[in-house]
Amino acid sequence: MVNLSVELGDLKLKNPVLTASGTFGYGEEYADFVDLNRLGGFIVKGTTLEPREGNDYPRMAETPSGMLNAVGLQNKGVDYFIEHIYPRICQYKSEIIVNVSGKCVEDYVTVCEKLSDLDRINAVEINISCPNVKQGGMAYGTTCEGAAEVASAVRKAWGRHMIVKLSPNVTSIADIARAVEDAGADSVSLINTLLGMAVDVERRRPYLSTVTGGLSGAAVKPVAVRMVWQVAKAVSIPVIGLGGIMNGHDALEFIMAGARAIEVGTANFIDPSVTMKIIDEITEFCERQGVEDINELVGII
Amino acid sequence: MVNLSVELGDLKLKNPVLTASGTFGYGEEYADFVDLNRLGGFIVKGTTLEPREGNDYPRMAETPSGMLNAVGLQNKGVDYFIEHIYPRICQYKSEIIVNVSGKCVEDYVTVCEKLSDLDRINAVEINISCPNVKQGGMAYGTTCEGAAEVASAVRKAWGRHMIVKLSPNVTSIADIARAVEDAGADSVSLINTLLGMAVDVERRRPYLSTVTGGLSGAAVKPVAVRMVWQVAKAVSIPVIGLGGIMNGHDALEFIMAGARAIEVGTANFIDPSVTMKIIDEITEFCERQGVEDINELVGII
Amino acid sequence: MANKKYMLDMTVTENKVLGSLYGLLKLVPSDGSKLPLTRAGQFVQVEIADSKTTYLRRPISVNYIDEATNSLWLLVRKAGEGTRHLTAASVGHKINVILPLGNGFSMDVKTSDRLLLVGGGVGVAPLLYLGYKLREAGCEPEFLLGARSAADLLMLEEFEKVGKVYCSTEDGSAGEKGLVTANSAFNTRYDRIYCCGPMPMMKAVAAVAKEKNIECEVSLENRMTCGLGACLCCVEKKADGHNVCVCTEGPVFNTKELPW
Amino acid sequence: MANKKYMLDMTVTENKVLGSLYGLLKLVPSDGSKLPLTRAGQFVQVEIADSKTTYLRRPISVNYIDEATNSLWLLVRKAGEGTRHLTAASVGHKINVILPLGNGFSMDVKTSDRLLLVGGGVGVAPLLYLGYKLREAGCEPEFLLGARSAADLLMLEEFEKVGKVYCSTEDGSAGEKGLVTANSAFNTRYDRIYCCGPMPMMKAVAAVAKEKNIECEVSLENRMTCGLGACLCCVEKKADGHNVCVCTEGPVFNTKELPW
Repeated sequence: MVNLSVELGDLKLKNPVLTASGTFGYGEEYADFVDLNRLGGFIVKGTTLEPREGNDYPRMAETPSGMLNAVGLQNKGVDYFIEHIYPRICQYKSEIIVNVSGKCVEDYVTVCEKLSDLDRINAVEINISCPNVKQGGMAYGTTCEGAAEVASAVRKAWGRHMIVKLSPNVTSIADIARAVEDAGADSVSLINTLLGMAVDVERRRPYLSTVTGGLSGAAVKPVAVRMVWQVAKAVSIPVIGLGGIMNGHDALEFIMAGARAIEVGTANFIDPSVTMKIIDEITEFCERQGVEDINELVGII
Repeated sequence: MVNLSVELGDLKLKNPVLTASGTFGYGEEYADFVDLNRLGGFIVKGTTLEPREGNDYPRMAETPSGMLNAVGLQNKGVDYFIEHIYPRICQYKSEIIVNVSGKCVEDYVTVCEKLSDLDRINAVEINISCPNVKQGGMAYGTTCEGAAEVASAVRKAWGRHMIVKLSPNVTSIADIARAVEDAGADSVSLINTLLGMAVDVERRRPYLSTVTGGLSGAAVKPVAVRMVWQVAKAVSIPVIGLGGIMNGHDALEFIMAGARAIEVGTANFIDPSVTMKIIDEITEFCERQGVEDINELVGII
Repeated sequence: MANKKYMLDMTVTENKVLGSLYGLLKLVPSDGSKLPLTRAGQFVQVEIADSKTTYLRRPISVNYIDEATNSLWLLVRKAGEGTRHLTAASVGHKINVILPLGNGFSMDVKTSDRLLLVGGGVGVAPLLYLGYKLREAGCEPEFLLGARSAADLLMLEEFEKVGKVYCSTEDGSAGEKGLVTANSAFNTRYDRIYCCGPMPMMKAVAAVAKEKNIECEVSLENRMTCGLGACLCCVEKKADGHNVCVCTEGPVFNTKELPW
Repeated sequence: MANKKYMLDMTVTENKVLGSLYGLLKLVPSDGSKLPLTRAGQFVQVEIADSKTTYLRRPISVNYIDEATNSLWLLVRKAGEGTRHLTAASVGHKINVILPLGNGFSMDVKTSDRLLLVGGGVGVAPLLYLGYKLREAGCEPEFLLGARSAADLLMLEEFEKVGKVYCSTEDGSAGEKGLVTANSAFNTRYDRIYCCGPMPMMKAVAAVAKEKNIECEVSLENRMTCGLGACLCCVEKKADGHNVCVCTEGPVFNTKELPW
């Protein structure tokens, strides 16, 4: 019997498999394909203080082994989440983590203060890396100062586990990671999407209404694994790895590179049951290689 | 009859299709598959002052729609190029561009001074973005100061066309581009490879002897197109686009995003005749859409 | 309330080529399980395996469900690499399908209602199954099918089995010459119009319906990713200014809900 | 001097399954053109179309060229997704192939030379064509084939058509029990050894050859990209400390050139 449970500091997960924000809705959308109680946890859609309509259509373009999105944090706002969504999903026995976004530092703080009333929310993922919004988002995530500013402000307002989600669109992601660690982050998750673009050559215009968007999917995996490896060597807090994980083998790449937990994102769009398969494949690998505890493999490289 | 000829400042190309350094050897390797005289030009392997053995094997790993390489600028040095290779290839009627690398600024300068004696070499591509060497390489390409230092030093020693090849592993490639423009670059080419990593899960070790390597191939195209679009808007010198171009359609994405010329790289490994097809496909597209001059499409977005 | 969704491996039992642009695939669940209850107007998400250039699933509307043979019919237009791959599937080939998805056309009809089902190009696909369902409900649906020319009028004989068929072709090579909105069918007074086809056609039909104050439902198509309402990529702006997912709130909308 | 290289679409005329791990593909140029002159020990680069997870070509050594049928034989081991895809190719399927690549085994032999061709696992592949070529040159090549067990001894009957065959299996299920280097074949004095197989086996054979001062050529395999000497990925360090491309300077090396 392999032990898959991991600890992100004070946050205990029954297994290292989480779902990435914005790719798994609020969990319910996948209930027909996934046993939500089997997940290590699921990270719900990016939540903001006010409701957001997001960007105009078109918001998606398929690319080689990947996709671009420009959703732009469409959501009904934190109050709606608290009143209407949380009551429905708090039944699930997996960790429910809320991804928090804001256009200014105060927004992040206020959203987290409101979430403090929800006893099933043991962790927030602070998104300072969304490439698809004009204000806030990636602007904070691309400088050590900006990242630290958000992290330390939230730290004062939020007593439970704080994950900070990092942008890969930087020269040194290790520096940003150190900055948020110093600012009080309990863990970091990476990578958010790479800023990309695709052109509809026949119509001579970009595929996305926003011209550029966030690249995700298998295509970005090598960049993500590299950054996880760099960050895991740079900080002492736990690292959550994501970026193009399609199967258990991919998940193990991140774990061996230094990730204590992983998030499955775009793969959910192609196989809505993929998270269950990934848990099974990680287990099989450990059994085959005689690994009794998944933690033995974390950062083995 | 469509006009495909383009001008990179003083450098005239019969068509916008170049081959990327390190993917096309010295041209000869492809002579059985390509009419080298039909190319806009070919950019020969990264050349350094001293011979270099490059990195240890393994140097390559396949990734989703891409590959990682860690060749590390293996080459016989500029003197060998001048004495043994140049005399063989100077017969070709396409522009021959030498990609120049160095571990210090003086190296770049000396190599360019030596190349000045070769009358068929109308341009050099200054590589400040190789991710696979310890000294120099990407170190220069990730700061405006480093990039400008190399560019201005070479500018003094090299009177002909100077292309500076930019690294995508930065927060703002537009800033780097402006810096090298101010330092006297005649054009910029981008993107070099994204720093990536792949793990051999069964053996619990990285696939590459250097752990990390350069990601290229179709997977990186969306990032490359985005950066070309950003840089073309930021500088007034011509932009040469590359990164995952597999066919004429891909080439046109870069051209419409702002590239005056393009480089074909990894695709040469999969279809050694791909450059000829790309020239044909660009021509067909222009004919079909009634474009008389390819320059009409440059930066149309 | 959305019905339960399934992910099934399905086996190709027939692949009929329709002209150079279209293919009709018939699929049965590989494990022999019965196809889930599916409403007319719902769609499926098809995995495109073994295609270097296709990463995501492709949404295809349900053309027909043959309960006798427990088979799903998909009318596919070769729009790109993914759909080209799909139409090339040989008999016996397995394809992974997620179904049923979306809301479907509303069936709150009276047997006395006169119903016109207007389709253009590959947009005729969902109207076949809808026609059968409306007959089951005791109605006598009529079809108005539009296309560039006779060659693009798809599955005509199948529609004629279900009800009266009017045709319009732009070149006049079949039925009346011109756009569907100019077809004499519109001289009749209908109680409801169901429409699926190119956006300009649907908007034109919606305009006619609005002017004549006829209930009109359209089935929208756009660039989808998950098909489950999770990714929020396939949004359409409704009349109230809010973005909704075509994959879950649609693909069928009453044109009153849309800012048309 | 390297011979001219071609990129050809080739049609699968036969695909024989050899156990669970291997496949034997026979291919002919789709346009009917004659196969280019190919030396024993050369290899080809095969494109893997329609595989989501395979991006690059796969290098496969020439197993045999049947001039009578103008067909190329490839013995393929299912090492990963790419080769698995290749071995699944059905008859009539088209595959794009670049050939001939690499240097090949040296043929400067005297008819009186005693030659031992040592192969292990899928490494036996190039030795079949080599055996035929050596017979053409008037020699009587002998084979020493090694494998884990009898089931992994590939194409035995084909080798027996060409010359005497010694076998070694680790479990003793065929031929002599143990490694090839322990085979009684080595009691004979050979003038040259040609070897292809797993690295440990080739190094062991090279050691034996060195000790007995026998000329020894090995065919190396490593991770290749272009196969043309352009990418410099597939390097091997030679005795002189310099990195050379296995795809152009090799795949065949005289063990004297290697730091073994």
